[in-house]
Formats: sequence, structure tokens, C-alpha cells
Amino acid sequence: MKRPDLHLEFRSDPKLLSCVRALTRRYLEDLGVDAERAGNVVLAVDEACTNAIRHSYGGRRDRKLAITIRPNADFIEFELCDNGVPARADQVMRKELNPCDPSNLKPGGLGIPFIYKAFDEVAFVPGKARGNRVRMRLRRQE
Amino acid sequence: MKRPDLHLEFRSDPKLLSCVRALTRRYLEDLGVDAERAGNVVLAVDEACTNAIRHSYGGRRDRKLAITIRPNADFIEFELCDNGVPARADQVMRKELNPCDPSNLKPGGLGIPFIYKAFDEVAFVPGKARGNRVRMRLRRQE
Amino acid sequence: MALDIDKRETDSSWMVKAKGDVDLYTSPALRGVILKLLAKGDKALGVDLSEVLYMDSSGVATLVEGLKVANNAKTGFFLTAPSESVMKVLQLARLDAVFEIRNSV
Amino acid sequence: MALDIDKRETDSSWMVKAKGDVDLYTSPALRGVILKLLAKGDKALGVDLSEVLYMDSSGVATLVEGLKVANNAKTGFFLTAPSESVMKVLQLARLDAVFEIRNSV
Ligand SMILES: Nc1ncnc2c1ncn2[C@@H]1O[C@H](COP(=O)(O)OP(=O)(O)O)[C@@H](O)[C@H]1O
Ligand SMILES: Nc1ncnc2c1ncn2[C@@H]1O[C@H](COP(=O)(O)OP(=O)(O)O)[C@@H](O)[C@H]1O
Repeated sequence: MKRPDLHLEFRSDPKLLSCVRALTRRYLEDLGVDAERAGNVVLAVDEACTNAIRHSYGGRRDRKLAITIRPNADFIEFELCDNGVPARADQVMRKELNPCDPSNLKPGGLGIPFIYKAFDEVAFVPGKARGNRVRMRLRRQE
Repeated sequence: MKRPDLHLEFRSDPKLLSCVRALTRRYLEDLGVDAERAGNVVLAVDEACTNAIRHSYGGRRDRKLAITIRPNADFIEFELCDNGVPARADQVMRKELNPCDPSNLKPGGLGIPFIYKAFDEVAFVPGKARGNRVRMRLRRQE
Repeated sequence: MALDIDKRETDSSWMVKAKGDVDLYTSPALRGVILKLLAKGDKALGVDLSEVLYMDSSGVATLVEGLKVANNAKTGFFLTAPSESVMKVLQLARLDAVFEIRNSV
Repeated sequence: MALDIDKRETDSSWMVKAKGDVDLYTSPALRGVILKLLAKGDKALGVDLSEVLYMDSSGVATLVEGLKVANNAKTGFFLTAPSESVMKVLQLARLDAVFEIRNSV
């Protein structure tokens, strides 16, 4: 397999998410991805990281996260890996949002829908004993 | 040793340098490093990468480069690693620039001086058989 | 990236203005300010989002929580002049019709 | 990051305007345009750097090479309205006194 373009390992500290976004945004801009799609992808990558910090690592800031960015002829693939608690498959399934009912406001539950919205293909691969891989693919349009 | 904040591995392709700069710049901004110092550091990191691509890897675009960013109480350390041809110690020594003599213009030779100018401590550690580590430290001023 | 948060009192409301990115790192501070002002319960609360250039789901959750608390207390809660990217996230979240959105500051 | 390069002819000179970052990836294209226009040898060459927000040593080397070629051919060579960050790099390189720098475009 060809060497990935970028592989970023970062500490599971929310403070570092702005760096992850800056890298992701610049990479997409350089590829000529239009601003609307790029904005959705930056958000979705951030949400995947946020979930890993909160749910896989229970908020611990000293663990390792890694994002690998690999382009091929058809897709740009982002893969996020953690070593924490595996996600339950039923909680990370494709979910679409309906207009919110004002009498039933819930703060939360947006990350997974944002991820499926931004990407053309999404696969959550929980590890057997521990860890998660989230594979997110954006179809190239150039 | 504490886990580094960021560790970015990237393909030795000049096209990816803008991503390295975006990441470096955002990291420094988030730490509150002032714009002038941050600009010098972004340039110096870029020059170290440029040298690795040109000199260590002879312009090959499919090799691996890695930058590790580690903060401690006194410094922010950037370490660039490659697996290519080790640099000759006499070529990467501290060098300061004098005002250029207009009758003796030379295109080149700026990267090493820019690196020593931006950072408070610089160490080039050529590998025995192959590879280079360039350790560049910025003293914290906060 | 640090988030600047300013408070300002007008005749009819408290205005909280955030500047910067609202994400998992910065939203707890915004949440704190919003909940504290709502706890006074004396005036409507407006959140000025004109200089928020990025907001993620934790920022949205913070606003939803503020709205819930305000609704329960029968206090007004509105957003002012959200930037284009904030509007996009509210639309993605299907929440753009739930908030009262005022255009000018 | 792509570099946009525009050419324009005036009565007295060729103007090359670069927009974007000039680095190891983009400087070869700028070098090509500069050397090709200098090879014509008919007019002075100006490089408009007002919209270059980042330049590294490979960009500086490109400008130095252009100046050398122009000097040898006794053609004029000047830089126009360099952005603040370009000026900083030229100063770092101790080359700010070597180039003719014009302020307006
Ligand atoms: N990386 C992860 N590891 C473990 N569980 C996860 C992970 N990502 C998502 N989940 C589960 O999926 C649920 C839905 O996630 P999301 O839509 O982002 O909403 P929220 O995080 O606000 O609950 C989470 O509550 C969590 O139970
Ligand atoms: N990573 C490296 N690997 C091998 N040699 C290097 C490396 N970095 C610098 N050098 C040597 O140091 C010299 C000076 O570098 P520099 O000041 O950046 O100028 P330039 O790259 O324009 O020659 C180079 O010409 C090269 O011989």
C-alpha cells in the first residue's frame, strides 16, 4: 500500500483539536475540495476525535489518538484510531436527524449524524478487546 | 517521558509542506507565541523539511518524514526525523548572514541560518549509517 | 484556540459574546457563563455568535442546554447574528427553527 | 497550496504577480515564468509580491536568481509591494537592500 500523505498522532487533549482541524482544513483546501464539503469534513473529523476523547478514553487527556489521511484515485480516506473502550455497534450506526421537536430538546447525539452526513462511506470497526477504528471516506470530485 | 503533544508523519512531497506549516502555526498561536516569533518558527520548520526532502532524500517524494512537537516547562521542542543521507556536520553548523554583497549574489544557503535564527537551541544529529534528527527548541516566554 | 467571552448588560437582556472556536475544549467555559446568567433569572439572555467562526456539536449542545434551562424558567433565550459557519451547523443539526435568531447586534 | 501566477505587460515592463504561498512546491513555477520573460530581454521585469503571504528560502533563491540573470543581461528587475511577511524574509536573508523595491502596484 502506498505511503499515506499524512499520519498525525496526538495526545487526547481537547486543546489539540484546533490543530487537527487546521491540518485537515489545509489538506482539503490544497486538494481543491469546495468550502462547503471541506467544512463538513473538518467538523466530522473533529466529532470523531471528540467522541474518542469522551467515550473511548472517558475524558483522559494523556492517551494517544492517530489520524491517517490516505488519498487514492476515488477517495480521500481519513482513519481515526484509538486504544480505548470499543464502541457498541448499535450506537454508532448511520443516523439521520429530523427537525428537532422544541418540546423535546436533547443536548447531544449530534456527532454520529454529522460524521455520516459529511462522508460518502463510514465504517466503525471496534477492536475485539479494545480500541476503535473509524474509517471515513470522501469521494473525489475533481 | 511524557507523550508528545503532536507527532506528524508525512510523505516527503513538497506539496504537503503547507499542511506542516498550518499545523505548526496553529499550535504556536494556541500557545500564545507572538506572531513574529511564530512566523520565524514556521519558516524554520519548513526549511528543515525542505532540506530533508532535497538533501537527505535527493528530492524523492515517497519517503517518510516525521515531526514531533513536545512542550516542557522551559521549551517547546520540534524534532524532525528522516531516514535519508546523513548531513555533514560542517554544513549544518550555526551560520549567521551578513548583508549580501550585490556583486556576489548566491541563490541558496539560507535554510540553515533561518533555522538557527528562529530557535534558541538547535542540534543536528546525523545518524551513523543513515538518517538525521534535527532538534529545535524554542524557549517559552509566557 | 482560546475562546474570548464577554458579558454585557442591556435594559432588556444579558448579552454574551463569544469570539473564537467553540469546541470540546472551549464550550465548557461558554456553558458556565450561560448557566450562571440564566440562574439569575432576571433578564432574557442573548448569545452573540457573530465572531464564532467554528462551532462543533459540543457548542450546539451548550446552546440547546441554555435554551432548555431558559424555557423551564420562562426566560427569553436568543442567538444574535450567527456567522455563516455557525448557521450551517445549526442547520445540519436541524435546530435552526428551534432557536430565536436575531440578525443585528 | 497552489500559487496563482499572472503576467501583464505595461509600456515599460513585464509584471508577474504571484498569489499564494511561495515554497519548495510552488517556486519552480514562478522561476519558470521569471526566467522565460527575462530571456526575451526586451523589458524590465517586476514581480508583484503584494499577495504572497508566505515565502521560504526557495522563493528567495528564485528572486535572487532572477536578479542575477537580469543584472547580467543589463535588464531592470524589481519587486513590487511585498507583503509584510515577504519583507521579513528578505530582511532575515539580509537581502532587502539588494533588491529594488517599489511600493505601489
Ligand atoms: N469513539 C467512541 N467510543 C465509544 N463509544 C462511542 C464512540 N463514539 C460514539 N460512541 C457512542 O455513540 C453515542 C452517540 O455519539 P454522538 O452521536 O457523537 O453523541 P454524543 O457523543 O453527544 O452522545 C455516544 O453517546 C457513545 O455511546
Ligand atoms: N537534511 C539534510 N541532509 C543532508 N544535508 C543537509 C541537510 N540539510 C542541510 N544540508 C547541507 O547543508 C547545506 C546548507 O543548507 P541550507 O543553508 O539550507 O542551503 P541550501 O539548501 O540552499 O544549500 C546544504 O547545501 C546541504 O549540503
